[in-house]
Order: sequence, then structure tokens, then C-alpha cells
Amino acid sequence: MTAETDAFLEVKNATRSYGGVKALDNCSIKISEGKITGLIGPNGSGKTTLFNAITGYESIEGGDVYFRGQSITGKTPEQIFALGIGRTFQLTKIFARMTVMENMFIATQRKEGWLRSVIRPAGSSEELDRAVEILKFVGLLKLAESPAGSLSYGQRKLLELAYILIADPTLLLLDEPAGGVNLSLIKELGDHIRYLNSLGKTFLIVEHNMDFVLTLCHEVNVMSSGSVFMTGKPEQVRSDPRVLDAYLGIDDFEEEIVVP
Amino acid sequence: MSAGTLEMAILDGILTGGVYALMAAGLTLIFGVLDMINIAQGIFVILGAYASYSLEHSFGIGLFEGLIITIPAMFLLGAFIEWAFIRRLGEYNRVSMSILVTYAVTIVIEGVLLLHFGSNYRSLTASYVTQSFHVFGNYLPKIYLYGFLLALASVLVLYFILYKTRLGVSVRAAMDNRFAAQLVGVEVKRVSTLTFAIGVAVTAVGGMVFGAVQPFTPNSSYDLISRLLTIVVLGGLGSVGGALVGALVMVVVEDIISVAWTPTWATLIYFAVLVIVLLLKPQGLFGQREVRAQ
Amino acid sequence: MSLVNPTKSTKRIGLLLAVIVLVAFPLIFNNPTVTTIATYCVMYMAIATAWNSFSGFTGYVSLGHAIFFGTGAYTLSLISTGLNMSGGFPVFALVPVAGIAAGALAIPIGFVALRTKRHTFVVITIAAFFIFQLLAENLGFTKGSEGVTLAPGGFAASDYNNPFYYASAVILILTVFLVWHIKRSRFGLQLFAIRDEESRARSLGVKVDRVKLVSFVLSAIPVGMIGAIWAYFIGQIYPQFAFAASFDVTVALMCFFGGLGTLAGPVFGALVLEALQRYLVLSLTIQNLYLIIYGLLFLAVIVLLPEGVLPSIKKQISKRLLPTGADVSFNSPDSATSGIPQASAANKEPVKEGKAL
Amino acid sequence: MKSLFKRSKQRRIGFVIVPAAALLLAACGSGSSNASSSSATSTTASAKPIQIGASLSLTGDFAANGKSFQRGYAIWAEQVNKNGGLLGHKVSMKILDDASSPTQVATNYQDLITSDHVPLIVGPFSSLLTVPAATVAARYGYAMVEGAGGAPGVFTHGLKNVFDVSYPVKDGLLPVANWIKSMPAGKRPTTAAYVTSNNIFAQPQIAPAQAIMQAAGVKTVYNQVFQSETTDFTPLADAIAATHAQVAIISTTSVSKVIAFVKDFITQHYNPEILVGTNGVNQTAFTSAIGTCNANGIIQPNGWYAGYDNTLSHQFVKAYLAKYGGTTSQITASSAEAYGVGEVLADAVNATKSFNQAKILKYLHSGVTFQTLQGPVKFNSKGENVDGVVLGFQWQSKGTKYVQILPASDKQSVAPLFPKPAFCS
Repeated sequence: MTAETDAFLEVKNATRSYGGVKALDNCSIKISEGKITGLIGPNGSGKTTLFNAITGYESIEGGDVYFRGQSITGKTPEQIFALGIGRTFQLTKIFARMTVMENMFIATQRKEGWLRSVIRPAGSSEELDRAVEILKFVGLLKLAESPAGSLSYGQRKLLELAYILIADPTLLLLDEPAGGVNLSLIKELGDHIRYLNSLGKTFLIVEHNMDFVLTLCHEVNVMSSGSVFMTGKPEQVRSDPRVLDAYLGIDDFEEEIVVP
Repeated sequence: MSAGTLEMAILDGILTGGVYALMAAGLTLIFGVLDMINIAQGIFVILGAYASYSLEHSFGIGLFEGLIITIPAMFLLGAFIEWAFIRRLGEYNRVSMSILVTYAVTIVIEGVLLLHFGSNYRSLTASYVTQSFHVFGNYLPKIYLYGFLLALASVLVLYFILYKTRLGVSVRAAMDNRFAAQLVGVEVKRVSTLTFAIGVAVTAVGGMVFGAVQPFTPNSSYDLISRLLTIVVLGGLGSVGGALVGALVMVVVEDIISVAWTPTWATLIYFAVLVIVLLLKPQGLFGQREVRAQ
Repeated sequence: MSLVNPTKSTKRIGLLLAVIVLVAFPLIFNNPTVTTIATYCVMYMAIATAWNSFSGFTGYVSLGHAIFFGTGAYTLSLISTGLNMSGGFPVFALVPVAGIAAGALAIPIGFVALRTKRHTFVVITIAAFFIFQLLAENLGFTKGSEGVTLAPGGFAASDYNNPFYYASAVILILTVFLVWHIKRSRFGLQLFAIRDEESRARSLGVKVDRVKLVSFVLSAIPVGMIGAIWAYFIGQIYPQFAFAASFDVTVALMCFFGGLGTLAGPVFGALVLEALQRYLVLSLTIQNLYLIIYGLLFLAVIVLLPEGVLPSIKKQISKRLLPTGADVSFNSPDSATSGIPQASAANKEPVKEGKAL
Repeated sequence: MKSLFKRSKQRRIGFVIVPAAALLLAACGSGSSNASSSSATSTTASAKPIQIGASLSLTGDFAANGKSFQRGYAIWAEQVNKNGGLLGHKVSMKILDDASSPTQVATNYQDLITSDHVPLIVGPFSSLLTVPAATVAARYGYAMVEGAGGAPGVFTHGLKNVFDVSYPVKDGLLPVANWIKSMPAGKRPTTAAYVTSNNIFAQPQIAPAQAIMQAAGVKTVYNQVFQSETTDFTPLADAIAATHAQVAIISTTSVSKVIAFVKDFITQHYNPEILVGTNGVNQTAFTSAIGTCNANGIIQPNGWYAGYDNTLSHQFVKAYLAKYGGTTSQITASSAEAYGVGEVLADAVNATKSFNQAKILKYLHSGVTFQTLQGPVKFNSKGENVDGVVLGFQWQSKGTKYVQILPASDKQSVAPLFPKPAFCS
């Protein structure tokens, strides 16, 4: 199980600290193209910080991030998004007072003069078709004209995924996609991810639901105290005693707070 | 400009700035914890001044002694307003809605004051209002020094509450992240009410000193609130220390320009300084940098 | 499933009727008091629509649009007196110039102010407002506190107001037309996205800074043009009236009253509030008690109808006609502002499940 | 006016509540400011009553003065009715509130003229509102006699229908300046400090007085314009005190500003030989803020005071006290100005025996002299009162008496306290 020489996404020795606490401590990770990669670890191990570092939401004090061989360290979130890296958030960020369909058009970038964009109707017919297709795919089409704020928590997660998909990213970073979502939706979500993966999309998923991660991912990274200490196939991770150790002593705190 | 004038101007600025800092301290707390703009802070100060005035004129209670009554009274008023109106603001349009609600509160209080006191100027009088100390070959009004010391003491009390008490921890947690604070068991509603009440209670002191330094009418609050808002933003939202520095910068800059150049442009220069600072540091002098992620 | 509104044709008819009423009004009701009030109404309708297209759409509350009103007023006044224009229709030719001046000024102000976040933005617009008022009071070419007096319009007394009314109406129609387009455009979506989740919108490729600035500038232009017409109408401007402190709060209250972020709300709010207020001030004189009652009632409106009058009415009607929640918004193009709290919806979902290690 | 959230305009959004308020007030039977014409007297005004229209700032920035004007107009109407009305018509005042807003003042006069068809109008309070008001009136050929529009700007744009019964604002400090000029060289002060707020009532007073005093050898050692938003007046006052100028002139429109300066002068133990405030010095707000005794010797120019020895003035004072009670010191010059406006208008109506505006305008422009409680009034072509007399008043007897001192030639003037006695505390 060796990674390819030129990794699709690679973080090298990233460091980030808050006050005295090192959220990322010389953290390195490699993601292979076309795979579903999992990222697990106890609460506070730095998973979300790593996501933020990759997607430009937080700067890192040391280290580098490479995407397709190019450094993307220090780029802004919108630049990174434009490169084809989309992400979702642990606490969903949808546009609550806009309709589901309107949410879909935010991320559609088209090369047009900004002055014209001021008065041209949003969403061309091909974009509309695409949005309909994606909403149908995630099962939100019937709610297309509802305000996004009226969606359930699980539906919001799906919407977040949907409105990123419209920009056709090649790499998707999902932050706890299954957190707080009911069982049937979790299964559906897994199917969606597998299907998208079969279309060639690469995933990096932070998740606490072990069953979900271990059945879905091709490869799993385990983080603790700000760095990735092991990488392997799901069955290797499942049987590795160090993983259990890493989780020991962690109370159920996180279980309580995942949902807003 | 004669010798000592500039030094006096700076000293005046510091003393007056202290009083403005006190009035702004409550505003910045409310800003920080409740995530809202409290337009009514100006009229609370004026209300505080009228409260001191009434006690002095109707009951012969001295300005400082009167605070024993006015501080709890303003505290209760603040708690009531938070409970009755502020708490009902949603998360959406919170900034706009808070402006509108507190504006409505302002005109109600203004109407009550106009009804009761009329629109003529009132001022607080006490012997120390016109007495002075001798410094720099000049005289320093006692009321300025007393006001400054009182303001400083009040700011220290606020600091103590914020950093040494259980409530303070909750307040700071709520300022940092309302949502997360809730998750770790902070009763954000209660903390909000208390913070609003404390922020309003402080105006009892601010109003007393303000009223002793200059005459006031129910109309005076509008000039005041514009100034307080700029102080709070200059210092950084939610920072009590920032309010102190912001107030000092405001008054000292204006005072220096006034005597060293011309009062005509002094106010404008202050606003220009404010804009430049915010251009370089959008979060204000002591504001927390906005976290971009969740 | 499309964005096309099914009630488009009825809307068109309604719009056409509104325009006809707007055009015909002074011809039918030609009492000068009525047309004076109507003129101010139309002015505030245009201003509120413009202000709303920035503040209502993005959630950035500007308390500095008085700068653009004042700039428009001064532009027209100073040019017309500088050229010794003797009133009449030619002066209206300066109205677009005033709009351009206001728009041009909005670029640097917006550039600076929009770098800050929402709360700070409010205050920085206040600071900018003071700076411009002070400049108007102290600069030589603005004539300082003495103000500028314009040549009177010179129109016949019987229908003196009409030129001002129609000039304002043209601005109103253009503004509503522009904002209507903005609202349904990609640009409009981006504005709403900024209002709801700015940082997320940025990461989705919305050029947030540019979008906000363009919106700010676009909203300044009609305000400047109305300011110019107002100055000509009133005949004399002073710094404290051209740059009026109360301006933005007045306009904000109108937009709030009608429905912030909607298209019809500000027009409705300005119409109702301005007309009713002018009429009532004329018909009765009440003083301080009025402040108290007004404030209390406004608080009641805020607490009971937090979305403004129009959206609340709309919601009630929709509820009656279409009891299924999901479809309500289908008929309501303004549903983007319905303001359903996020948490309430989220809480419906069961919380603790699927958390096996 | 400059503050951000000032209510004057936005209050107008209050219409929602206004109907309720109206009902409530009506139920309470209070709130009507219109002079009641039912309190008929024994006169035999046979013709139908007429209304005289005015817009006043009953709320907003100018509210205090607006209300004083309202009282002046009310007393005048009462007096007119007592004397048989105007051309046999009972009069009543129709007063609308303009909330200190130029937009509203224009609307109000529009309404008074075109909807209420009032035969006569009188002016609003404040120069800032006079031009918009007079512009509307001019459109319908109405004369506007007013008592508070004396700023130079009012007379510079060729309005043919404005007549200000008060003295022109720019003349305010002339009696003081002429008094100083008239002093013998050895006694005359040699240095003067001027400070004024940037305001059309305050600022125009400085230059004419300064010119006279400089010509008389009084050196200007300080001359600054400040903004009304100034947060801290102490440095300015300190800077003036530091010049040790023998004459200090503070020109403001707000009593709060003059209090701020004088308070600081007291703490700085700065005792100019002549201390003048152009506004507010006569108010109880001033004396109570600085202490009665400290007011001793401070001077204020004005056009009228309750002790003015003039038959019309006595009549007015008596009527005022009968109607509103209180003491003579509570009667403001603003009320007198309003009353004077009424007197001039009534004279013009009686002289022309008509309510015809063209005739009234012609008469007002004819150069006749009117007698008012403020003394004679005569209009030049611009509508300024060329006979307007500025008087100088001073607190004397340890701040207990407010007396006329200027012009010295006036028989009512008493000797000024000069140099001003030192502050008491």
C-alpha cells in the first residue's frame, strides 16, 4: 500500500498552534487521486484544523500544501475552491434565507463581465439542468423552491454537498458528513459518495462514525495530537491497537456537541 | 500658544477621555456578548444624568451618594429591556434589527424625559464642579479628576468582574463564541441579560459625570451615541481596554489639534484617524481578529 | 422545476397599474399640498429602494447614505449657481451629473468601509458621514454653514411640483427596474449569499469584495440623483439638512417596515410612512407623548412582525391558501428573506445516532 | 442636528402610532396647541373668524425656541381678539409642527396656503427654515413677516416677501464693539479673544465687531471657529485663558457651549475685563450651571427683555404673565419676537384695510415705520429691519439682576460693570 510518487494532494510538515497548544504538529498526509480517503482521530486531534489549512481557511505557520504537484500554501479559500477543491463544514454553512435552488447557483462561476452579471438572470438553462440533476441525485429536488433554512439537518448536509458539486470539483473534503444524520440518510450518503467516486472524484472525509468510514474508505489516516501517526487500509486500522489507544481517555463530550 | 497649553490639553483629554471610556465600556460589553449595536446607550447616559439630577434636586442627595440608588436602578432597567425586547431578536438581520429596536427604546425614553423635564438644558451642580487644582501653571477642574478616578474605578470593577468571577468567564466565553459557550453549559440567555444590565448600570456613573461636566437635554443623546460607537469600534468590539484607549485617542487627538492648529478641523481629523486605523486594522486597535472558519 | 415565477403575468399587470397610477396621480389629484407630499413620497420610495438594494440585500447596514444624498444636493446646487442658471427645466439636466458624482464618491468610501465586518461597517459609515458633513460646513467652495441658495424653479404656482414629481418618478422607475433585475440576477444571488454566509460565499468563488462594492455604488447613484432634485425643490441647502443625520435611520425604518430585502417592501414602507406622516403632521399637532407612543408601537411591530409588514401579510395569505409548508415559498419570490431561524429547523432532526466507534 | 440618530426626521415614521395618539389625546382633551378662539371677549367681531398660519419647530432641535414663538403668537392672537380682531374678524392661529426640518416647513406652508387658504401667514423659527418657507410663500404671493430669520443668508437671494422684525444677526455685537471703541484710550482694553461656533447665527456676528474693535486698537489675540460636535471645550477655553485677553467674546447658539467656556474660565481664574456671550447668558440654565454669583458682569446682546420700557412691551408682559404665569425673567425674547411679528402684520392689514397680499407686500415695502414691543421696525428692500436696535444686557448685583447697559445713550441703560468683577469662587 504505497502512495504514488506524485501525490494528488499532499500536506508536508504542517504546523499551526493556538496559544501554547499545537493543533497541527509537523503533520503530513498524502491523498491519492480517485480514492476515498478517511481521516479519523479523537476530538481535538487537529482534523478540522488540517481541513482548514488545506482549504485556506487558516494559515499554517510551517510546512506546505501541494495540490497536483503545485504549492497551494497561503492561497485564499476562493482560489483553492477555483482549483477544484470543494469542502463541507462540520456545522453546515448553507444560505438559509435563499431557496435551495438559489443556493445551487452561488457556486456556478461563469466567465462573464461583472457589469452584465448585475442584471442578467441567475442560472442559464444548462446550469439549471445541471442543478436539477444534482438535486435529483441528492434527493432534494422536491424542495428546490423551499428556503434552505427550512431543511432538516441531514438535508442541509446534502444541500451543502450538492451546491459544491455544481462547480465540479475534483477533490471533495467532507467534514463529518454523517454527524447528526439519521441512519437511512447515512446509508444514502455513502451510496452518493461511492457513486461520485466512481465518476472519478476524490474524497477526503473526516468522520467519527467508524462503521461509515471503514466501510466506505479505501484508505484511512489516523490523527492524534496534531499529526497523522498511521495510514492504512480500513481493516488494518480496525485492528491496530494504537488507534484504540488514541481514543482512550477521551470522554463522550464530542458525542454531545456535534449537532447544533 | 503659550507654554503649558498643550500639556494641559493632553491632560484634559486624558481626563475627559476617561469619562467617555466609562460610557463606552458598557457599550463594548453589550456589543461583544450580545452581538448587537445598542443605539440606546446614549439615552441611558442621559437618563443616568437626569436620575442624578432628580435625586440632587428633589431629595438633596449628593451626586456620589446618589449612585447607590441610580446604579441598581439602571441595572434593573437594563435587565428589563433585554428581557422585553433584545432577547426577541433573531440571529438574522441582527445588526439591523438591534439598531431599530434600540432606536425605538431611545425615542421612548427621550419622550418620557421630555414630558417630565422639558427641553431646556439642565446641569448638575456641586461645589467641586467649579473648583480646581493647580497644575502646569494652570488649573484643573476637580470634577474632571473625580470623574476620571470614578471612571477608572468603574472600569477596574468591570475588569474584575470579567476576569475574576464565574460570570466573567461565562461572559468572555459568550463573547468568543455564543454557540460554543452554550454547548459547554453557559446559560447564554442569562449571561446576555446580566451583561446588558451591567452595560446599562455603568451609564449611571457615566451619566452622573457627564452631567456634572456639561449641561444636557433629552436631545443630547444623539451626539453622544455617535461618539461612543466610534470609540468602541476604534478600540475593538468587545474590548473594555480598547474602549479606554479608543476614548483617550478620540479626545486627545481632538484636543491637541484644537490648540495646536484649529478647532475647526479637530473633529474631522479624529474621524480621519478612525478611518485610517480601521483601514489598517479592520478589527480595531484591540479587537479579536475575525476567525474565518466556522 | 424552474425559477420562473408562475404568477409572472399577473405581476406584470400589477406593475403596469402601479406605473399608470404613478404617472396619473398628479393629474388627478392636483392640490399642491397633495402633490408636495406625493413628491416626497416618490423621492423616499426611490431612496428606500436603492438603500435596500445594498443594505437589505447584503445585510451591511449603511448609516452613511446621507453622504450621497448630500453630494447629489451639493453637486446640483453648486453647478447651477456656478453657471448662474436661472431655474426652469435645464437644471434637471444636472441630476444625472449628481448621480455620477455620488456614485464616484461611493467607490473610495465603499472600498474603505467594506473592508470591515458588519458592525464595524455601520460605525465607519457614521464616521464617513460626519467627515462629509464637516467638509460641507468648512470648505470654501461649499459656502460653509451659510448654505447655498438656488434660483427658484420658475414654474407656474398651480403645478409647480409636477416637474419635481416626474423627475423623481423617473428615478424611481429606473431604480425599481434596476433592482428588480439585480434581484433575479446572478449578482443578486451573490448579494444574498453574502448576507447569509459571507465567508462561505467567498470560498465558493463569489468575488465578495467586488460584489459588495458594486452594490454599494449602484445604491448610491439614485440617492444622489434624488438629493439633487430635493435641493432644487427645496431651494436652499445647508450642510446639516443636505447631510442629515436622521436620513439613513429614516430610510432603514421604511425598509424594515415594508420588508427588508424585498422589492416591494421599501416602496410600500416609504409610501405608507412618508405619506401618513406628512398627512398626520398637517392634520394634528402632538408633541412629546407622541414620541413615547410611537416608540412603543414600533417596538410592538418589531416584536410581532419581525419581518416587516408585507412579508408578514404575504405569509398569512400563503398559509391560508396553501397550508403545505414547502409550497409556500413557491409562490413567493421574496421567500429568500423569510428568515426562518436555522436552529429551529435543525432541532427537528434526532440528534444522537450513528455514533458508534 | 448633526448627530446621527437625531429624531427630527425619522420621527415622522411615527404615523403608525399617530392615529392612536390622536385618539388618546383627544380623549384626554389635551394636546391641542391651537389658540382657542372660544374664549371670546366682549368685542363685537362680526365677520367670520380667520386663521393665521404658521409652522413652528415644536419638536426637534429648535423646539425650545419654537415653543417660545408659539406662546408669542398665541398671546398676540388673544390681544388682537380682545381689541376687536383684524378688520372685524376674530383670529386664531393654525400652527403646524415642522420638527425643525426644512422639508416639513415647506410642506406645512404649502398646506396652509393652498389647502387651508389661510389669508395670512407668519414666519417659522430659525433662519435655516426661513428660506424654504418663504420660497413657498413667494410662489403664492404671500408676505412672510418673521422674527427669527435674521441670518445674512436669508436676505441675499432676492426674496421679495421676507420681512424680519428682529435686528439683523450680523449686528449683534455692534453695541459692545462701539462701546469699547467709545472708551478713552487709557481705559480701553487692548486685547480681545473671539471664539464662535460654526453656525449661521453665531459666526456672522464676529467679523463686523472685530473690524470696529481692531480699528480702535484692540488687538485680536485669539480667533477660532469650532464645531458644534466638539467633545471637550476645555482646551479651547484654556487656550483663550492663556492669552489673558482683556475682552472675551463667545458666540454660540446653544447655552451648553457658553456654559462650558465660562465654567472653564472660572476654574482657570481667568477674569477678562469684558466677557460676552451672544446667547444663553440670560437663561436660568446658565446661571444655575455656573453659579449665580459667577454670572456677575457677563454681557449678552439681545433685542428685547421683559424690563423693556415700552407701552406695547408692558402690555405683552402683562398678557404673558396672565396666560402662562411665572415671572418676568422666564419670558424669552423669542416670545417677544413672535409677538412683534404679529404686531407688524396687523398694522399692515389695518393700514391697507385688506387681506390682499399684494397690498400688504407693497405696504411693508413702502418704508413705513412700525411700532412694536421691541421698538420701531422699518424694512429695507431686502426685508431687513434697519431700525432694529440691539441692546446690551449685563448681570449685575452679584448675578441677581439682569439689566440693560447698552447702548449707553439709551435712557434705560444703567452704567455697565467695567471691568467685570472677578469670579466669586
